[in-house]
Amino acid sequence: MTPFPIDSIIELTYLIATALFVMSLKWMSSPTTARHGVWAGELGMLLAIVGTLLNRSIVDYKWVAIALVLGTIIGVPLGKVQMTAVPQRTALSHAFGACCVTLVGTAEFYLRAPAVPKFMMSVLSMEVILGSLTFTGSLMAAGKLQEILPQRPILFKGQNIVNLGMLLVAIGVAVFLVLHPDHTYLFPALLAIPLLFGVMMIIPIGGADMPTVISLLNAYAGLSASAMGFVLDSKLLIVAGALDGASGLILSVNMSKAMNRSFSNVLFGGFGQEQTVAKGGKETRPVRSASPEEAAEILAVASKVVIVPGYGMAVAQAQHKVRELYDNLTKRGIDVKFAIHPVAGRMPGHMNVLLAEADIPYDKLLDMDEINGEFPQTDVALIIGANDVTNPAARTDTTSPIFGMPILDVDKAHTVMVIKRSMAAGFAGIDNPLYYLDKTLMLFGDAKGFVGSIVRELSGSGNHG
Amino acid sequence: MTPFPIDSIIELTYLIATALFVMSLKWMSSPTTARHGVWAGELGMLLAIVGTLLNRSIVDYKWVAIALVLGTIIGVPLGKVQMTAVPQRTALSHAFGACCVTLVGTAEFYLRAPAVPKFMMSVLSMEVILGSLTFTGSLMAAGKLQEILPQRPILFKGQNIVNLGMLLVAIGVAVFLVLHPDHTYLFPALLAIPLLFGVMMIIPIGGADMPTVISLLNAYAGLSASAMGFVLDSKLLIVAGALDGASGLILSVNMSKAMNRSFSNVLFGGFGQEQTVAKGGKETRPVRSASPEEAAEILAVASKVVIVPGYGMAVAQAQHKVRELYDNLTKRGIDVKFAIHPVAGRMPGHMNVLLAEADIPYDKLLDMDEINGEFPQTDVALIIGANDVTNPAARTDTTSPIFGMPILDVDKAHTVMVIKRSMAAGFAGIDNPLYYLDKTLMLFGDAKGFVGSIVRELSGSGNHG
Amino acid sequence: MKMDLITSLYVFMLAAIVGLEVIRRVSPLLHTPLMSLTNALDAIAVVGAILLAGEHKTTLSTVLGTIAIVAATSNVVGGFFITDRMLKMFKASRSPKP
Amino acid sequence: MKMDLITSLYVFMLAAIVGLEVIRRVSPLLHTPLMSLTNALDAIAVVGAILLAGEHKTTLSTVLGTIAIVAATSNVVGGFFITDRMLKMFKASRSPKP
Ligand SMILES: NC(=O)c1ccc[n+]([C@@H]2O[C@H](COP(=O)([O-])OP(=O)(O)OC[C@H]3O[C@@H](n4cnc5c(N)ncnc54)[C@H](OP(=O)(O)O)[C@@H]3O)[C@@H](O)[C@H]2O)c1
Ligand SMILES: NC(=O)c1ccc[n+]([C@@H]2O[C@H](COP(=O)([O-])OP(=O)(O)OC[C@H]3O[C@@H](n4cnc5c(N)ncnc54)[C@H](OP(=O)(O)O)[C@@H]3O)[C@@H](O)[C@H]2O)c1
Repeated sequence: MTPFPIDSIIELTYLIATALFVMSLKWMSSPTTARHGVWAGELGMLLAIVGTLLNRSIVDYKWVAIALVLGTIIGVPLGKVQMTAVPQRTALSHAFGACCVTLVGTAEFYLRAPAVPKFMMSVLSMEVILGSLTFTGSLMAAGKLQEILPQRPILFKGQNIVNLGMLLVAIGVAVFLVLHPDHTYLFPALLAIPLLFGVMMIIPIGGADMPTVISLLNAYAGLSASAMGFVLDSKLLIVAGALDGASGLILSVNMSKAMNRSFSNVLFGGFGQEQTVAKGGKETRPVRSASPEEAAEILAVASKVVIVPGYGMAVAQAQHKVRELYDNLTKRGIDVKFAIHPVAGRMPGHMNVLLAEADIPYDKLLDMDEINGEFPQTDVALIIGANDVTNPAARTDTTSPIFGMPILDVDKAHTVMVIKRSMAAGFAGIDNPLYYLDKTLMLFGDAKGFVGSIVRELSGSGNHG
Repeated sequence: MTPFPIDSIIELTYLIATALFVMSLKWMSSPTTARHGVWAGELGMLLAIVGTLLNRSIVDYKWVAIALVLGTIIGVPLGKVQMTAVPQRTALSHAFGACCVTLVGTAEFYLRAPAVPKFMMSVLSMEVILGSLTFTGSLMAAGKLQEILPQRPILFKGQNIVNLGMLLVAIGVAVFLVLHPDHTYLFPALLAIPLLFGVMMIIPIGGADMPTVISLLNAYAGLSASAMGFVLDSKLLIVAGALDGASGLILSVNMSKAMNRSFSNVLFGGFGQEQTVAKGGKETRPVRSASPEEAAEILAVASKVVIVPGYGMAVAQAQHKVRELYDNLTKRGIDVKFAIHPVAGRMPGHMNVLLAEADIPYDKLLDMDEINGEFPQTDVALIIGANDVTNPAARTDTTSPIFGMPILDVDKAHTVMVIKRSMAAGFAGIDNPLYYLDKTLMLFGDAKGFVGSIVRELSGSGNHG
Repeated sequence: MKMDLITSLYVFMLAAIVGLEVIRRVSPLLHTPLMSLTNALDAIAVVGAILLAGEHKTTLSTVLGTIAIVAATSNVVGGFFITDRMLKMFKASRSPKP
Repeated sequence: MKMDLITSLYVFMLAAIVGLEVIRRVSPLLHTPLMSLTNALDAIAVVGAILLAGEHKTTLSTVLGTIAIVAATSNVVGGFFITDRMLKMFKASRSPKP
């Protein structure tokens, strides 16, 4: 009866951690259980790290300890960023993850070189290639989202050929190294080329497309982590990487579907640029606009209101004012719901997070599919800083760049009110026929300010009445 | 550049087979793709078998070939059985599967004995214990369903203690063998005891409970196959076993839920017996009964009819007559749907298969949850050989043994017609208040015969009109 | 051995999760064919039996292996056969109405 | 090595299927937290980095390992932290109406 050896204990912690990670994602399926998900994830992570620290092959804890402390110190502020900064934070953490994977891969190569078995070398190359291009790519994405770098896509002739070429060269080198691992001097190329490729890959992509790109990079990051798992023969790592990859893939597919655009269009389309070029002769048709007073009166007499938030609400940080509006209207017994388009804002679930931050109960936030049926019975559809996701052209105008993109059928409501600062176009850079309907009232102004004055009016009239 | 070694090719076939097996089950999610599922499964199986035959450690193909041929010869008739015989066929094939697993396990033990590593010995014992009890258990189940063995449960005092005792002894022996594998003479006990247990386990269970039992045995069979996978270190086998186990588990849970009974109640309740003892003083309240003519007239003037098939339809083989009725009514422009209770009949999906066999389109077969809302708008609910699944007592009468079991709300229909041979009770052995409602008409007779005469009437009157 | 155990556990755990996730979504329409299909898939145990009978290590192992092959093969053939027969029977209306 | 490759492939394949099945069912409400959560989980790569830095085989490996730990740890801490912060914000109505 030998006692249970330490190695099997470690292996067991990894197994349990794997199970916890899967549970963690299962619990994310509903907001009621989601927090258990986080706890499960944390517990699994803790188990795995402690288990690793027990490993007898660790001879020196000094650097490990220092690094763990340092990482924590950097991590805390990254966990405290504003909700509006979440996209760039996500991009940044992809960069960190990829960085970790690439460095480990590099070290592993030089520890094993020159006698690296074929299979080992192939996963190693995959690990470092994916890792390093994800690293620079994510940094670029973060930069564009933080608006340190120019938002608009930079295009030059033959760009795609050049990029493709680089990628092929990198793969070629990898193949050569698999066959002749003794040519270790070639290895740095497996880092350098993808690092450059990562930059070139992002340059031609518009700032507003970054979310889709981030999700793709998320998938890459996951794959590289899995590859690392193959190298270190760590099943836990393989599973975690696969899960991460799957989520990145699903999110990017969702987004392109909801935008009715193909990956290639996102990656090579240079879409964001169109923002500048206005489609055809600028519209000059008249629109009806209204003041906060009028808007307030219309809302006050409504019995069912649907609020459609968009990127503008995020930019204006208007969610708290919107919450006041919601409270005021519900107090009057008006049924208020929120219509959330899958790609409203600039990242998946953007609107949900902002509105949740403003304490609006999540059962009032309805998916496009859930709410679209309700617009015909809706008295007022109040659009706050949304544009493309309400553009009827997507349904009718086959020539429109967003034709076929599923939209919120706000035009079916009795009255439509649109809060935005101007007649300017949205992300897709196209005009919105909705604004010229007779039932539509344009409420020009900053989302936060305008909603604020509506609320003031309402509470005012509330006192009179 | 060594050529790709044969072993890795074999391993690859196994990997692909695993993927195909998973796909196969994914495709079962809808009838439109289900057949692809079968093909994927077949392809996977073929790949795996061919891969195995390539294995260089096979020195003699004679017996393998003979066995494969023999197996096929036995398999074909097993694939041709009547739809009504499917339950016992399923039970029988569990027995075969378990037999295979047990024999291989036994052989593996004697090949390795006496020097069997602890872990190996523990999975081995699990394999043979589960395998052998599933073997006899399934045989018993098949016997009861085929009515070779007495249907009703045989109960004697202290039965459960005896059974439990046997199981514990078997486990005890297993543990001992794990610690002292050199006592090989004990191994036969790991076969004998569970074989006996399998018989004892089924004796106290009523024939009609067999489906639930079969699903449980299905789960066991899967688990033992997985254990075998552990022994032979075959991932493919582990996966296949796990999938099989999962399906068995899910089906048995579904069934007990739909019957509102716990496993323990199914396994130790001796439920089926109540069939004989009539609940309380036999009902003598009057019921309204009607002739095929009257029934036909009522149906002819209806605009929405819901047919509720049950075990009786299966026994009477009435599905083809029912199909004629369906055709006749739909031709008259009457909207005819079928209400399928999850446990109508004697196995999961029993009714669906029979009605599909009679060429009734599956989009007319509605789940309990889908159809229950429609009964209030239904003119005629025609119940054909169903009883318990329509028993309103399950909703109201807390003393009823089936209280809490979800049922079809036929009593909400304007008129209810019940085709059965007598006032006799159904599987649960209890009286059905439904039959005494004023809106209810009893149509006494054999399902096949009665439906047949209704159809004759209808086509007759069809000619007159 | 130990390592084998662990990796096998990973495979078993993940496969079980996949099974539960996937099979929970099988249409109740198809629960009978589902039973016979999983049954046929489970008979993949035949590969183990084939090796046993083919390696011909001892008479016992060969005999047991041979019987095992027969049992499993009959499941494979019968299982797939009847499943396909059942599924062939499921047809949608020519013009499916809601 | 070969065997490792194969078993690793099994694990990867099954894990990918689990991922696709499970994550497809994550409520769209939670797609932002989902991103940061998977991100934190992915940082499990830290275990590899810890071994690398701890085993102290060469100066290079130790240095790279140490940096790697820092990068990964910051993801772990930051990722879980912000995910939980976001999820805390999601509240149902006191009296949820249909
Ligand atoms: N969610 C994602 O994951 C994602 C990812 C990539 C791309 N996208 C794209 O982003 C777009 C999202 O659609 P959307 O309707 O939410 O946004 P949008 O179409 O970009 O329109 C936003 C509107 O808000 C207005 N606005 C900006 N700042 C404002 C402020 N401070 N106050 C009031 N209004 C303001 C702008 O009009 P004014 O300038 O006149 O004020 C603009 O028309 C879609 O085209 C989608 O494809 C989304
Ligand atoms: N589906 C499953 O997986 C499963 C598994 C285990 C148990 N069960 C149980 O089986 C029962 C199924 O409910 P059910 O309503 O379908 O069946 P049931 O409650 O058993 O009733 C069947 C009825 O059909 C009538 N019948 C029998 N032979 C007939 C014939 N030749 N012609 C016309 N009628 C005939 C019988 O009445 P007469 O004798 O008066 O004709 C009997 O009352 C449930 O209690 C369920 O819990 C189901």
